[in-house]
Amino acid sequence: MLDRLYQKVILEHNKAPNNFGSMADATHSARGTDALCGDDIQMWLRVTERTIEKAQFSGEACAVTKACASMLTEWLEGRGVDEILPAFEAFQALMDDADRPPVEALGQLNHLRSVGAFPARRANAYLPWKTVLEAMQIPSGLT
Amino acid sequence: MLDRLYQKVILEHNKAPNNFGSMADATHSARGTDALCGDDIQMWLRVTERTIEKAQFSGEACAVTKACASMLTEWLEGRGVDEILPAFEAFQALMDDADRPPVEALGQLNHLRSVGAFPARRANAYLPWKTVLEAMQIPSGLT
Amino acid sequence: MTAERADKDVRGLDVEAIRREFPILQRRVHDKPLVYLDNAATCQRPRQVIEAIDGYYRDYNANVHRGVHQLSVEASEAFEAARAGLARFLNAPSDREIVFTRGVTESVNLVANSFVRPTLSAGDEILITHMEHHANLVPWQMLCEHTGATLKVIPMDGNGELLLDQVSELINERTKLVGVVHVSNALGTVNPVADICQIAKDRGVPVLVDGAQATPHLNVDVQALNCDFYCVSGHKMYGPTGIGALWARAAHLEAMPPWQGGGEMIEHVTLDKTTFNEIPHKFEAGTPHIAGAIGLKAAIDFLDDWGIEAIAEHEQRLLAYTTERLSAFEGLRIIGQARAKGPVVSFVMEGAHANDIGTIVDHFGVALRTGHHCAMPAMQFFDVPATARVSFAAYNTLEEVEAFVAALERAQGMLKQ
Amino acid sequence: MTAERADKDVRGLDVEAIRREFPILQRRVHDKPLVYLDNAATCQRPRQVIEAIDGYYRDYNANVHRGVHQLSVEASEAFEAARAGLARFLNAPSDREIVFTRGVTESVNLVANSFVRPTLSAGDEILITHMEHHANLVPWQMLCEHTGATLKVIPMDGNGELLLDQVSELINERTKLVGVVHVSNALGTVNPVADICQIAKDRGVPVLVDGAQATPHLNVDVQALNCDFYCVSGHKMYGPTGIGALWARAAHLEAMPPWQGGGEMIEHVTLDKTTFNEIPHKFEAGTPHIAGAIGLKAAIDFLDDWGIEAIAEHEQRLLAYTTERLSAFEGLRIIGQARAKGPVVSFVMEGAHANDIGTIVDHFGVALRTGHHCAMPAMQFFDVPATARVSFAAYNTLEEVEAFVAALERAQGMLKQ
Ligand SMILES: Cc1ncc(COP(=O)(O)O)c(C=O)c1O
Ligand SMILES: Cc1ncc(COP(=O)(O)O)c(C=O)c1O
Repeated sequence: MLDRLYQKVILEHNKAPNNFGSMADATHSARGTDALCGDDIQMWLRVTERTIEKAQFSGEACAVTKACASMLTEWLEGRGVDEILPAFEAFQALMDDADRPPVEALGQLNHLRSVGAFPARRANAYLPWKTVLEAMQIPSGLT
Repeated sequence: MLDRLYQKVILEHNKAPNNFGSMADATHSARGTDALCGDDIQMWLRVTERTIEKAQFSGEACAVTKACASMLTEWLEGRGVDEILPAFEAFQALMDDADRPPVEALGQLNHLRSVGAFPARRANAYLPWKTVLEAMQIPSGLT
Repeated sequence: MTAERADKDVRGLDVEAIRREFPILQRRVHDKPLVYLDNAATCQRPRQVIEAIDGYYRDYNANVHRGVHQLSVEASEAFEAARAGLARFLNAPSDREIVFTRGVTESVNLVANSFVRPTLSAGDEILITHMEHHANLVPWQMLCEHTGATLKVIPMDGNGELLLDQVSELINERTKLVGVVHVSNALGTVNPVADICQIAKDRGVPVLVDGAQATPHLNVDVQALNCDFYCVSGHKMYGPTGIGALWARAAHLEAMPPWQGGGEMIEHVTLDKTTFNEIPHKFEAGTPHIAGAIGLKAAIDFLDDWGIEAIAEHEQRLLAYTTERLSAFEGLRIIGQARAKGPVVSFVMEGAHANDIGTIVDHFGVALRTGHHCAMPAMQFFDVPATARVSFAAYNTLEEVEAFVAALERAQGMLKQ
Repeated sequence: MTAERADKDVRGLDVEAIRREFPILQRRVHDKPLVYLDNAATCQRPRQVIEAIDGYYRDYNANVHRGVHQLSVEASEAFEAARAGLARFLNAPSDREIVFTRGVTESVNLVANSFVRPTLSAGDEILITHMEHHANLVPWQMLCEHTGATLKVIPMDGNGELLLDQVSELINERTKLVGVVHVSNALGTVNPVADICQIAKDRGVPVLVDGAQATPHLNVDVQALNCDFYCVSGHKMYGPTGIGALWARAAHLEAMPPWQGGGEMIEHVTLDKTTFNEIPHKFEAGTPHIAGAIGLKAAIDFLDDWGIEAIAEHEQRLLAYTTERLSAFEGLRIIGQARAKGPVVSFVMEGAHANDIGTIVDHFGVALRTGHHCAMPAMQFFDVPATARVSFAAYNTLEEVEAFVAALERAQGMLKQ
């Protein structure tokens, strides 16, 4: 179980995250913190006509958050703004049910489903998502 | 045990207390209440040159309080004001130690020692004393 | 669930089976079997509550909400499951609307300090009833004293029923809150809370309900009542001491500033500025009474297992029987004769002070309560210094009522001597 | 007491015997023996505490202070005996100076609202330290925000020691209270509380001490410290959840208005006017956490039985050994290196977030805490987002430290991959 959480792909995203660094020409940005565990990230988006051209993140966080932010920024590029919330909902459903088959549309974010077995860590996997939704001012209904 | 608490002499004082009623020419008076159990008495004293000429009580109270007030008012008559606190201390000591021999000076108040075995009722036996001390403005150190 | 229990609806409550769940009922007092009729003060705890507390301490004791380790995860889940259980029990729309407190007293103080106080000014009014427990009276008095607001009171009649027709006159544009006890601990009266809420809500006035004596005996549905705040004490409903809750509408909780400050209730703290956590955590400063919440959940399960309607039916039978038996006593007066009553009988007896009654029946094993029951204004209304009170729970029996009546006869005889 | 225990002073603490007193230590986590190193968050409970709670519920459960019946008398006596036990444990001059609360958080809020708030004006100052737990920070922030008073801070150095020489400058005629944590839960620092009290008392300023992490590890003597308020949490000192206390000088308690209103804290109530009970009851509104107080008394007995000095000596050995073992880790930095420390080691490790460390070692059975430990300003001072923290109790062993070190090596290896 532990090996699935700290599997190679997640650890690699943690050590060498993609799209890491702040973005000078972002159109949207938000800060996401999880004071409890010390995560403090900023998600950066450049959006043109409701399409995400580029996504980045910066800040400090644990492996789960960093891996998720790294994968999510990759996933976001080229997506429509309206795809985010449904994808997040599918992502949450994955966490809640270990038996659910991978969701193709989520791509490599499927790797993070192993977080579902670690209730204390789910908030980490959700933080990049929630921060993006906040940057785009999309109400997530998640508390 | 119960029979000793509700012994004849106590029940008689309860039913037909001595010195019952308010006193028009009292020099000292105080109200004593025990809100918890509903006792609400007034102790009345007529004092001349630090001698208690007459003591009375009025109000509503349980058998223990009434019997004590009745006996205490009898005891007080003719006593010096300075005798009250030492007598009360002897009375308390009686309550704390069932094996202690009766204290002659307390007279019939010795009957009340059986209250000592009923921790929830001690406050009743102390109330008339405390009220007299308050009427005389003698600090009792008892809370 | 055993077959015995499953058919409880057909043949009523299996009281003997319930009694076996309460270890304390084996106890003897002054060499007599314990007859515990002081349930309105605090009731006894069934095995499953005691074992839930025990189980937490033996198996997964840890602090909640802040840990990644296994024990902490288990403790947090159990703690939040307790919140969810209580929400469901009260039919609250959301778990987020349950704030854990020490009991009704703290719940009322929380509402007084956090909801009412910030907007209360001199001349404003708080409306309560003449039969409130001090818990739903003193906090308002203190607040009124502090702000110059006025405490007004819904009167009652000689049976201990509220004069409902006066409520709408008593509410005006200065009324900031109506506070009402659901079931009076001193008189037994079950108040028409839904009606009062309707009147108040028509005028836009929020209503707080003191549910201390309701949750063990009634099916409480905060949405059906349409109140704004509902206060609960665990120890009155078979749960542990030191735990209770406030249910409040989420919109109120969100608008309310926090009351106590500390860990858990914050989101982010610097020396200069602090942001607060989401509801309900914003109101739960410090380490909560984790074992208490878990025990309370077990108490709710107990009530659900046996069925609160079946319990209430049984208790009403005890109430009716006791009322009838007491009416045979010379000089005995029942204080509180409302048509709808919880299983509480308060009484006074000529020539026998409540305190003496209490002491004497105790020596026959009967535990009842004497005094003002923390409802002194109600005592003043009935012009009695104190009453003796018997109050019932699921495990009481008609035989116990008989034992009490016999002991009371002895008390009367003894004091008459 | 067995012979084994009697000679504890000669040959140190019999840790194996202590371990047998803690049922939870039999537990396995992720198929490994539980290594519980999260004691600063909440420690485990010995059998005698669990049984004291159990015993109350099984044998003499009743409400306190208001009953004449036997159970109520027994419960009241046990409850008041707990108060007396705690008074003695803290060397308080009088039982009347012990107010039961839910824990340190509520104790501080009580002092903030009842002692400080009534006299606090804009421009006044409260002085705390940079290493306070949120419990002794947020209530003062809220109060300052409300009144326009200013919160000032005693700074610390890079080891986590207070700059004592700055204290007298920081105190002035506007300082209304000094608040200081006795032992820091985040850094381990044992603060020179007696010295701070001396400086403050010379200037006539009262001092509140947060004793959450002190009572399980130090012999606390409030008279020797010469403080004004001392705050305690039961669950940090082997006691139950939901119970704690405030010790305060009687003169302060007498001068303070009540904070929460309700039953128990009143003497006489009418609809127009209420008079309050004596101390400490004036501050204990509502039904208290009776089982909690009784359990806390058992925890004090536990500490007395084994001897707090012997326990502390053992814990200091664990602290020294852990500090040494951790110094061998590459990229590991211990946060908080004061000369006098409680048994707490906070650390960060390069390339390994505290949260990930926590999750990984948990899978080897090791429970430690990660995060800000409710001391965010201290985290900000050391410029770390979070730390991992191990903290010890009487039942921990050197073998457990080894198990933790081995698990930490695995975590470091895993995250480095
Ligand atoms: C130093 C310190 N102060 C205060 C507290 C708060 O204690 P409680 O949560 O029991 O109120 C804690 C524990 O969390 C602590 O470690
Ligand atoms: C009607 C009513 N309200 C409030 C309370 C206070 O509850 P607690 O003491 O649990 O805070 C009680 C019990 O004493 C009660 O019976």
